[in-house]
Amino acid sequence: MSTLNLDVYMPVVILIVLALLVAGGSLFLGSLIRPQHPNKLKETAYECGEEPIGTAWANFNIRFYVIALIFIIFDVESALMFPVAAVFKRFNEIGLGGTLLMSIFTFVLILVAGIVYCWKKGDLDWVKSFNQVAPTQPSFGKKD
Amino acid sequence: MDYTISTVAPIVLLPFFAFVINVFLAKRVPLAAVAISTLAIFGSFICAFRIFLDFQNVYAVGYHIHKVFTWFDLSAGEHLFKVNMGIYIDNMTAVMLLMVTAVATLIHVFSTWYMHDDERFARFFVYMSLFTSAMLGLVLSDNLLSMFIFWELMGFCSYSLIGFYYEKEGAGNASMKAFMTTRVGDVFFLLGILICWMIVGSTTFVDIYAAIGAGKFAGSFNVFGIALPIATVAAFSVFMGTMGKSAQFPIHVWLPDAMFGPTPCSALIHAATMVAAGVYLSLRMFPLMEAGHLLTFIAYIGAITAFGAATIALIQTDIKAVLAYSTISQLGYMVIGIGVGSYNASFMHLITHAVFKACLFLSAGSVIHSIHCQEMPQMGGLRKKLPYTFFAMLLCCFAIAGVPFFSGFVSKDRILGDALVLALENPSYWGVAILGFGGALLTAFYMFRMLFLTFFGEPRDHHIYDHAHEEHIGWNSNVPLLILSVFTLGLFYSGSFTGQGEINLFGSKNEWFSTLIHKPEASHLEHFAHYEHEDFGATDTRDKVELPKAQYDENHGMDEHHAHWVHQIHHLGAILSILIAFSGIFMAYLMYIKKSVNPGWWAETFAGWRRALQNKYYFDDLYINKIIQKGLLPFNDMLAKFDSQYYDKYVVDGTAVLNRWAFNVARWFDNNIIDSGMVDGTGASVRAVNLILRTIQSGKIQLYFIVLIVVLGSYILTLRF
Amino acid sequence: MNSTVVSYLSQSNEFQNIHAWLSKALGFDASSLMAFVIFAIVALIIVGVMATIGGAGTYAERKISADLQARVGPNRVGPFGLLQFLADGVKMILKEDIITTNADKFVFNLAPVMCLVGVFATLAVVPYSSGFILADLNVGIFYLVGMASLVGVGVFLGGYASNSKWSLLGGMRGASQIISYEIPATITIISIVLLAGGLSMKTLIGAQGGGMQDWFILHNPFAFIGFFVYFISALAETNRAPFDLPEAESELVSGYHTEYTGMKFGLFALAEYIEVFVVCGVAVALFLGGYNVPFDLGTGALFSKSLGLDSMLSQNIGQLLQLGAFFTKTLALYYVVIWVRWTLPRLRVDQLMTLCWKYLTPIAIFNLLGCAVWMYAFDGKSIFALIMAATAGGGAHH
Amino acid sequence: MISLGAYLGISFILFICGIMVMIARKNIIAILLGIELILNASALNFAAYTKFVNGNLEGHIMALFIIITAAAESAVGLGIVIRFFQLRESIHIDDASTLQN
Amino acid sequence: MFANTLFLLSAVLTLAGAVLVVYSQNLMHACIYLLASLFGVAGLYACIGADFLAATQLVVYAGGVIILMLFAIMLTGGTGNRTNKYGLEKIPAMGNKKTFMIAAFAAIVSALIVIKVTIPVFQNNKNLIVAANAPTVERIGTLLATDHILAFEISSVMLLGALIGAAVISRPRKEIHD
Repeated sequence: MSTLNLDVYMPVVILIVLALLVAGGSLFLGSLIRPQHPNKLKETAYECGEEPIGTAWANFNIRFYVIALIFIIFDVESALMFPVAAVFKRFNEIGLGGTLLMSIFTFVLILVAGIVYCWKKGDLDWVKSFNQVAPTQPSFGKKD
Repeated sequence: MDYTISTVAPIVLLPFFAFVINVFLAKRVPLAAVAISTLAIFGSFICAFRIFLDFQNVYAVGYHIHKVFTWFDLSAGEHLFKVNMGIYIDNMTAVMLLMVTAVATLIHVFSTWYMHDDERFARFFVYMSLFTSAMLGLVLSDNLLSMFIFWELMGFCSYSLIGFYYEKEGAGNASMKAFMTTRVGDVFFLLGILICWMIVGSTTFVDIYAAIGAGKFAGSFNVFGIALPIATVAAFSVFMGTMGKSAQFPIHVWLPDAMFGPTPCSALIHAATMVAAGVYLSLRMFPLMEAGHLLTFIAYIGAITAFGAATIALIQTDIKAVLAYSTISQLGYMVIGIGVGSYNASFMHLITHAVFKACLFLSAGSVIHSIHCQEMPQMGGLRKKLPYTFFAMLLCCFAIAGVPFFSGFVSKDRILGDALVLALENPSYWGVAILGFGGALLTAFYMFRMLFLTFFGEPRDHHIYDHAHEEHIGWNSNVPLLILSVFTLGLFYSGSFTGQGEINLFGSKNEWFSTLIHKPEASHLEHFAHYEHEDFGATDTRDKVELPKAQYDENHGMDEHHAHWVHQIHHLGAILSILIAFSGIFMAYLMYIKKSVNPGWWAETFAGWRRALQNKYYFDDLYINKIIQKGLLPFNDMLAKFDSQYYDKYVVDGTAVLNRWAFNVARWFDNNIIDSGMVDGTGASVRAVNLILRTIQSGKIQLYFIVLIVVLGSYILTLRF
Repeated sequence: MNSTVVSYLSQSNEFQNIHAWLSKALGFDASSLMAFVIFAIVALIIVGVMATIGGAGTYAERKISADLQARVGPNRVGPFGLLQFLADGVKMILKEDIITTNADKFVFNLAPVMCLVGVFATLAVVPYSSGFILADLNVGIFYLVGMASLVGVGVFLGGYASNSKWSLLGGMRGASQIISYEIPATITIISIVLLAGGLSMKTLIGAQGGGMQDWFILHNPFAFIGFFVYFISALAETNRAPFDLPEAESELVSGYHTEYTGMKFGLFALAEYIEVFVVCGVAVALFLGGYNVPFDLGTGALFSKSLGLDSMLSQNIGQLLQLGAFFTKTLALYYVVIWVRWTLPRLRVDQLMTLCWKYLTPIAIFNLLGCAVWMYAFDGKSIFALIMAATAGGGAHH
Repeated sequence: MISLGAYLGISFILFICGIMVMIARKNIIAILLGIELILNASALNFAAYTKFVNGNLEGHIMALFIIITAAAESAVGLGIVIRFFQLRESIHIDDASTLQN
Repeated sequence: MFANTLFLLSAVLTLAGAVLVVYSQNLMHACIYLLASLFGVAGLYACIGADFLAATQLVVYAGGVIILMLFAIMLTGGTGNRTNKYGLEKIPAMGNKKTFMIAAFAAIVSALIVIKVTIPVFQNNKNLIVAANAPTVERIGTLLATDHILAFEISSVMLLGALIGAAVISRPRKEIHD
């Protein structure tokens, strides 16, 4: 088994530092030469030329969360799938491909069941959920 | 003969699986359910027949198969608390298995004809399968506990089948009555099991035998200063189970009412198998009965039942009621057999009775099915319409009446002969012998009364007669009856016609019944301690050749002189029973064919007796009107009266007066001390404690978490490692 | 195992000499130091090139769009307007930096930097050639996926920090779009990993060949579909048209960078253009044979053998050929990206999600399973090898 | 070479920080942040022991599953938080002190 | 040499992130600091040769969990301190002096627990064999496909449960416009 020299991570660190340097450097450079005349109107958030009403940090549609939720599940799934996929070729060469194929199928199909469920329930529909009105949910929320 | 779980288990499991499958199938595909049930029981029959053949080949008394597995084991050191489940097959079990599966198969086949018009055709088979499997499980059980489980399962099936026509008025009550009445016996039976368990530490028959042999039952319970011998208490408790299940006096009242069920179920459950299971239990526990000195009691119970039921049967007009009382009466004979120590004969009577009584019930079912009526006065002359049924019933009546060459004669005569022997030795048994012979006379009379009323003479109700279906031979209508009726011949059970080895047709080899079924006698119970048992799945490795072949013993283990005397007495008894049987038949002939003796005269002369008989000796009246209504309800009323008049008047009102006085004292106390001091103080303290508790139980997760950390910390930080 | 640009250069004698000299002069093993220096230099080169490509990307975009729309495009600064992007860059730096009063200043400053860090970190594993790769990590492609997801965080934070309604909407949309399209892309990558049998870039590319028949895109039908799934997902992940909803001018003004001015906006733009290059490079590496040059010219063995050149020199020539192959393919894809942008109309947000979750993800999962079955059924042979075996009775072409 | 103690020390501090966050914060999401810290500390411990004690990769597998579980946990946990917020318009942990809504 | 540098950088990032998570009074900032801390942990994984774990940490945490948390923060109303119509504190404070004192107490107790438990284990493992750094992807893949196949499959069931459970819990039930 070959050993792993940690030096391979060096470019990663260098590049991250470089990114910080580029960003910081350009901003610093800019701050030396660019004009600096702030006024109140300039520092107001753009809202089609009107005075901004309230703050933008308001509640958001929950569909974003459901999407993120499905995403994280599949993200984790891919984290598990990567090493197994990486060894699939080798397993196939020594004749164990069938069993691994079965386990990959099981694994993926179970997750497909999840996405099928979400599909059926309309979690993947962006528009449809606008029109979904809860039947009788006790709501403490605003009646917007 | 390598018996493993796979050769034995199907006997029980086939009907059980049929039950499980049919539960789901019954509603949707009834015919498939029926077929599955019938095929399953036939499969059991094949297995049982194989076992029977094996035992016949080995032909040794001591041959047995005993396989166990540990169900649960809670033993602690010396104190045994272990329950083994297992199967125990000896010659008796093998015969019993064969009888049960054969009769059940034929009855299943018959039911496919008898019940096929019924709307709950398939459900009937569901119950029948469950029942058969329970009965077979009971027969195979090697211990009292699993026997009890199957026993109760059968009780449930009996309950369901008696109430099968629940639309019919009385069926529900009858099923309830059967269930509740047998419960009386079952409670005692469970008590007996517990006593055995307590004494022996196991409920296996073999262990109990060995324990009896070793004298473990010799002690006595001390209840309120009265010393009760353990063996007697245990034996009585177990025998109460028999009394309940086998409908012995005085808790026989459920069996006649059980005739509300369909006739095939009466044939299987209430004639051939379940009621016989009670006797089977007593036979299994015979050493315990003997050790408990309970045999005389048992014999008298049996004699009273045999005679009393026979007398009631005399005047019944319902064909199934006659058969029901005759069943009770015959069960009484078996119990007499146990009581007089005639183990072998009693068991033989169990088997022969199962066969001919099943046949009788099926014949009665055939009659009922063809004329849709159960009342004998409306029948008559059916001989021409139902020739095959008539033939079967005739043979069975010969058998039950004790006509020579028929099985009933062989078995009943041996019981009565032994009773006579015992009576001559011990005068206290005279009552048993007389009642037994008297019952035999009555049996012959009422059976032929039934036969004559049904099949002979002129049709008394032409409407019914004309509408009766002509009988044709059919594989599921009357072939089962004919098969069963063939086996009412005595030579299948005994090589001789008399059962005494007298007219020996086929050599002593054919006395297999009395040769193989051996009484577990008190004198050599110790050898049961050496009965080895095996785990399930282990194959039988014992060398069969080494077992000595059983030989027919002319003297039955007695010395020559005594045996000779006994034989003499038996001959006397045999002649006496032949005479009695024929005189009974002749009386019936005179009354109902020749009509030279008018039954009406008898009825008028003995009007009081007749009324008593019609009311079944007022047993139902006694139980319901006297014990429950006069005893329990008045007691109830008395309590109520006491409560309302005396208790209320003096105790309650008196207390009120006292209270009123005390109240004044208390008020002062209350106002001054309790309220201001303690109540407010309590409130304050509760508020204080509340503060603590509220803080703890606040629903605030972080607080819980802190408490968790602190507790965990104080635990771990005090540990040393 | 892990080949880096350092391990490539260490084959040369000069490197060994310098190493020996330095170690002697400094008194300790200087390999780490040298590695650091080389890495730093190479990283600087790459960043420079990337910045140039990013800048040139804006120029190319304008020129190509003008071409497509029958306009002239930038033509004032320099010949054919070639220096336009430099002018833009200078303008960015010179613009006033405005932070709105209600903004979350810390996050506002952090967001573009995070985007830039995420994109720059991915450059470490982009395989320009077999030697000229910064670090061939064992988990190469997986690392790339992880680092690229930082961009999503940056976009979201940028939208959030501005405290402007347009920004926030754009940020939310952008983040959810990026994460959504990461799923089909990742699953397609897994199916290619399945074919190649490893996660490192060298394994992935080494399993392919120079000729088109050895590329994974033509390995089997599933991989062929997979390429398009990956490419569409990559477009959406980089917020390129037709998936540029987060910055949809007509409805969201300018999306998550509405409130950004000057160089911070420039950083966002730079990150975006570099990311486009990176995903094109990944697409090339995964599907189009990567840096492989036909007829094994990339190893340089042919030059040293037939022309009798010095081995290092011939290897260098091979590397140059490989670089050429890689950049040609990548820039061709880059062109396609720009072409698509100016050809297709923008999708609606519900169409975007429908495309991702109802078409691409199921297809990607199907492709994954299909690739697995293909691997199992045909022992990993490509469709071309199978045809060759069937027709000529010969073995695989590898 | 960095010793095992260094990694254990880092994971210890991570763990303590997680505990601090879990108890000091009154915002449910912030508490979830603390939980993530604690889970990371444990996963780091597993990985460190793999490196320094036995070298087989059981610890890595364990850490992998910890990461997976953490992801699933935060998905469900945040879902509950959002639902709670819809009902109560609050994500104060002390408002979540009753079993019924 | 570089290993130590990497370790130091990662450790500083991790610890600084963690400490800032504790002291930040802004939830969004705390979340970003957590991201930094998780990045540092990824670096630590890289230091111990767990390259796959490091990448997983990046993919799952940086790409997944943090995004999810940011979304959840946005969905629960950003970071402003306001009260809703019931007078409840809508977005609660990030704790105050009192809670931090309690937290410090709890932290000290739990620190004692950890030290008490860890020290014997640590001392019993003094002579440690340090495994060489080696690529782990293939070995982890092999382990997942052989020894831990059940855990691998069951984790998919767990993920399915989490997906369905969370989707059911957080499904929109009233009309919301964005």
